Amino acid sequence: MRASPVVRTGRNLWITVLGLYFFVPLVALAVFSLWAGGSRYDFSAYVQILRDPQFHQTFRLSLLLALETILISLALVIPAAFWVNLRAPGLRNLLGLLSVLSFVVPPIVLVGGLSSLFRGPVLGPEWFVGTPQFLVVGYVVLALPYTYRTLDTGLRALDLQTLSEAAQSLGAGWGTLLWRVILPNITSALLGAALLTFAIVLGEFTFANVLLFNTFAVYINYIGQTQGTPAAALSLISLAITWMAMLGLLRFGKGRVALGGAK
Amino acid sequence: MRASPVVRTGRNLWITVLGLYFFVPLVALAVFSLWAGGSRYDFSAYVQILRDPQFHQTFRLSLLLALETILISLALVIPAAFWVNLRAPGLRNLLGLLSVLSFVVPPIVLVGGLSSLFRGPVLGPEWFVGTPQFLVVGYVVLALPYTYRTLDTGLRALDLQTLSEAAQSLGAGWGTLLWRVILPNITSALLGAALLTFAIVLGEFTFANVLLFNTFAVYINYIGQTQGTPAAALSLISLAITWMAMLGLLRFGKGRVALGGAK
Amino acid sequence: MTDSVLFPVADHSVADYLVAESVSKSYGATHALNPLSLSLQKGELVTLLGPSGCGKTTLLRIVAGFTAPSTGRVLLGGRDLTPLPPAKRRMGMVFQAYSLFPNLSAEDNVRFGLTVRGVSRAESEKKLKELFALIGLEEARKRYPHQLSGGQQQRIALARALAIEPQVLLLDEPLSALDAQVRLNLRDEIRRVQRETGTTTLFVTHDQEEALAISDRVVVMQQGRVAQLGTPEDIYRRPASPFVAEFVGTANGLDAVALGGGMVEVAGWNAPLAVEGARPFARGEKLRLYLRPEELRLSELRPNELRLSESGPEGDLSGQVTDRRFLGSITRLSVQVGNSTLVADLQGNEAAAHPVGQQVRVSLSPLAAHVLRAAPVAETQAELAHV
Amino acid sequence: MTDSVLFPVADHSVADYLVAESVSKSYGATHALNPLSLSLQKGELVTLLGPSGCGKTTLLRIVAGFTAPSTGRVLLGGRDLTPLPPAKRRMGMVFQAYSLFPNLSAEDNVRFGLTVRGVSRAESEKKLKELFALIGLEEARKRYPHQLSGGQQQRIALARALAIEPQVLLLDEPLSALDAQVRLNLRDEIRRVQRETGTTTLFVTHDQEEALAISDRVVVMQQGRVAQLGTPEDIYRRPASPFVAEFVGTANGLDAVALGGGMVEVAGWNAPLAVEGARPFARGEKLRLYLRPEELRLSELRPNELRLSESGPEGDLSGQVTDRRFLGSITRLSVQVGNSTLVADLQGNEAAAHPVGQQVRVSLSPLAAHVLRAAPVAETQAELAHV
Repeated sequence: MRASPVVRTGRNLWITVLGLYFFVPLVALAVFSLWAGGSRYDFSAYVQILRDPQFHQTFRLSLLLALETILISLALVIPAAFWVNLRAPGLRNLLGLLSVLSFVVPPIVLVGGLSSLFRGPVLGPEWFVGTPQFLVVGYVVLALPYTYRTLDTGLRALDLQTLSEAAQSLGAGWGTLLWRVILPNITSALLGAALLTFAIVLGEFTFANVLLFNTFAVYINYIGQTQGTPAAALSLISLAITWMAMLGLLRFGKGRVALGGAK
Repeated sequence: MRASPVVRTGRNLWITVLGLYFFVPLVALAVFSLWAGGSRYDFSAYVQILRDPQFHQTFRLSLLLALETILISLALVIPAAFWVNLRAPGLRNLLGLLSVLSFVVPPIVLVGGLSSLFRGPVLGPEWFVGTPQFLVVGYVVLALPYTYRTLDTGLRALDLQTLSEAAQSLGAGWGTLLWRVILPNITSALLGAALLTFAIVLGEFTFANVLLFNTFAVYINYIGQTQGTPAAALSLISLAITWMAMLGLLRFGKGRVALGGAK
Repeated sequence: MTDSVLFPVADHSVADYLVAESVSKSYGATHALNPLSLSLQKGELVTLLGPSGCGKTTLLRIVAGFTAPSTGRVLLGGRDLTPLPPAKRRMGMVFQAYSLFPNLSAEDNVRFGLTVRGVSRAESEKKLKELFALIGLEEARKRYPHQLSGGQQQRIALARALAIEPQVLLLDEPLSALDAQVRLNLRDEIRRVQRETGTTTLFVTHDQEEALAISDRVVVMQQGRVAQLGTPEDIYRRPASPFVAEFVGTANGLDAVALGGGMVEVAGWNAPLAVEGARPFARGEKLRLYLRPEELRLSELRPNELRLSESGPEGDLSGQVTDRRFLGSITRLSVQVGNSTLVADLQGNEAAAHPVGQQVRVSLSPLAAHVLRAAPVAETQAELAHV
Repeated sequence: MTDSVLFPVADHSVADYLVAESVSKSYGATHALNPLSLSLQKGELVTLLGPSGCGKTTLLRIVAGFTAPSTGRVLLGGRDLTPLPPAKRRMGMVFQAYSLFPNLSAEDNVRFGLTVRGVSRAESEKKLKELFALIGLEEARKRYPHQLSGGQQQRIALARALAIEPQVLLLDEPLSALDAQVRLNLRDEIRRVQRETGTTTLFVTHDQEEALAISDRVVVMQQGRVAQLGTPEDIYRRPASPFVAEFVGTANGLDAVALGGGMVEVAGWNAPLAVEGARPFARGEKLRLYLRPEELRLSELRPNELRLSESGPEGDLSGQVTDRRFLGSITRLSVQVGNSTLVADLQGNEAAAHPVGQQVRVSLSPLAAHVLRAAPVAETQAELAHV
């Protein structure tokens, strides 16, 4: 297609903006993380971070919390999204609105409400409020809208009603339908939802900071406040971790699909 | 439709869960916000908050930052989303991936990177780094994926190519196309993007906290850390503000469409 | 309600295999389906034909069990199916939308119903072999739905529905998403497979040609009611209402008045027309006269014949050719008779003899004309006004 | 390239209004369109007909300016349009997808092109009035696209395209999203409007009946090439290749061998057949023989005639009716002749005389048979194999 010069200029402009947006900060950050004062550059900042026991401890805690959050929110959302899409498409708009509404609940408000509730007249059980597991309650609330929207999109792409009716007319019950027909066809949505939840939990600072638990995000903030180049190194390390996780999951997702396609 | 008992039970269960998720916390929070010690309940916490000059000051600042962020991110994203949908649908997956990637950049990493950059070898101009406007840079980065995804969804619903070609065959240039054909048909996506950005900026705590600017979210956190029932009252007030804004915009959006429909 | 499972209903003949007994469906005040009864013989293919919103799909879904009827019940071999969920009815269904499970290969799709029912591996393997031979797609067994064309997908869906040896096969506009050429092929294919397997079949379509071509009997539906039930010939040649006459095939519809004794008069025509079917109508009754375009015969009127009256003694008409459209196997001529324009379809090369402008005599073959009592015009028009 | 605007190209006749001059389109190694030339006379309606992927839409989009040709150029009245963007070409276009601007009412949609071109309010008001009268939708002027049926939307889209008084009207499968009944009505409507306005029109479709019905001339396309260019009658009666013969209309295709002197032999038939069109072929040449189903005439063979050879002296065939399908205006009979099955379409009630099982004599009307040199079978099959 012969593009007009205006269009071509626009295209180049946008590629430039995208580049600036995504890569320049990364490169600058990487350069800074290697800076060892004056004009010396080395990996000392990375070594320092990777040797810090705090790094391992907080990362493990956040990982555990992320897994718990993923399991709980998927268990809550899969049946809800399935039911809404199949039986009550009229409710979809309502749920969509509610999920936007909860985007709109700032985490700081949420945590304020939650903690004042638990410290207030309605006392939560001490054994629960006192452990970091308490954070999972807030994380599930935070992650629900993302999980819901991702699964909803996946289900919507399916023509759920026809597939369900086809399976039912062939004699399948609800369990067979869900396990053999629906879930295998939304693996990428499931992985996407899990991934987003993982990223949200790993990066969530407000809750943990306010409720005084030492998660990975709190550790990042602590390093960021106190040390220069190690903070940049840590930023890059944590970016690398989440992106690796994501790309791994995506590849796994693709693999599943390709496997299915070639079986 | 005659639903089986299992289905009916499932339905009721989910309505219950939804109710618990959305309304119980709100009601409990509301009750707590009215608590004035012992068994007395009154509006004193609300009065205290609404009389606090800090409340007005920080709210005005966040509002201003939100508006700036909305304008900048729309100006960046509208042409990009338009161009990707019309001319380079192949790039759509790439941009979708990039926008997920940036979901995955935890704000705490982002702000760490940003601030170490500005305090590090690449020095930002003092007049800029020293004002709260500096936050807008981070907020735009935070809001871009949401804005992009919302506009992309809106444009995808349009059959952009056919509409564009129809307009062009009738003699319309790119400007006429964008202003008279495309934008009027994605008003609700535009409003949605603006609203999400508004909510994100109003609730964003990490950036402002780390960079030491006194925004609304920081104020909420301060109240939440120091005072009991006023924190609950403030939570409800800020929820009310964002929800009112959203419903107002939604109604305005509907109104525009209805107006268009009846003109 | 479970009683009727134990005590088969006796008031239908043994031959009535599938029976819908005064079923209806209302959504609040909207009647999607008015109470109607329908029965299918074993091995028969019956089509539900009608425009969108006529209730045909609702009726099919009631039979399948996806929609519970507001009143009435569905019987199969005398047994009341109404309380059973779709999974227990053993009815094979093919949908309008492509409905193959995207994560399963063609053969796993066909095997799905067998696995669910616990059929042994060996037996299901044998069944698969038969079915793929039946639909002639052996080479596509290992392919996945996205690797198959629309027509192939619908054939696999047909095999999948037949795999469970369904008591009834339900087809919900299975051809409407396909291209014209494929639609014709698959239509014949479905008919062949249905005959070979002898499966009692209910077929829903909005395409009248499809319905005529494939059915043993056709149920024409209109606004949630049965407008006519009969063989394809009945429906086409002896439509029961103006709606059926205008929905099925092409017809010249004319307002006419009965003159008694089998004669009818059309305003603007100089002479009355003899129509056998008009005998029962009393003089002065308002009628609707339908002339099928393919049953009109044209012959050139030579100048010396022109002085004849506009309608000859044998009930022939005279008129002038005003337009011709070549449609391939037929040529469609417009003939101005009085102040009406008749459409006449001539097969093959017959139209070559009648250029535009020619004066022609129009004769009616014995089956050309059909008369009906005139319905309030608005009713039929509202149904047919799609543009 | 701008030179040609100043110096009109002279090597086309004055009557050639729109000319595509050896245009082609490649995407990398894929040739969507091989170099081809095409010219339209002023006021003519030409259809591009072919299966999906044949390049017809690519050619239309090159004319419209949405796709730049890899080679060649597009001339209008002798002026080279190739460098002009679509907005400068003044060609009205109607799309397959509904393309009305959703935020504008029907009349604002039609007015859009006028406003963009700065036509005065009064003048555009007059134009609107004319156009809505032309398409017969005055009552829908204030309605919004979502309040209009598919057929109405496409009529408004037609009015919108005509509003700018386009030099050429381009229609890209405008009917394919519509229901059968609406499609027929709108097809006639488009033809009428095109004639009344005298707009030179290029019409793209994959529906052969549509192409035959609406066109002055038809371009049949196959794999990016022109397979045949001619009037609807040419295309249907004198197909230039096996592809055209099988894509346009229904045909009995048979492998045959020329015997010389206008006689052909079909394997399994007892006697040769006289086919006028076979005269040019030498003895022994492999042919493809096409018999149009509507040009076969049947007559009952009485028992005492049965001893006649399978092919009578006049080139008639004898066979047995093996199946009948009632399709409304025609009845399709399958007749077994030798080891081939011929399809014969009988109009109206003629088929009543030929029950299944009857021995019949099959006579060919003069236009029934058409012969072509046999193409490699795989080629044609690959094109037509959709199922």
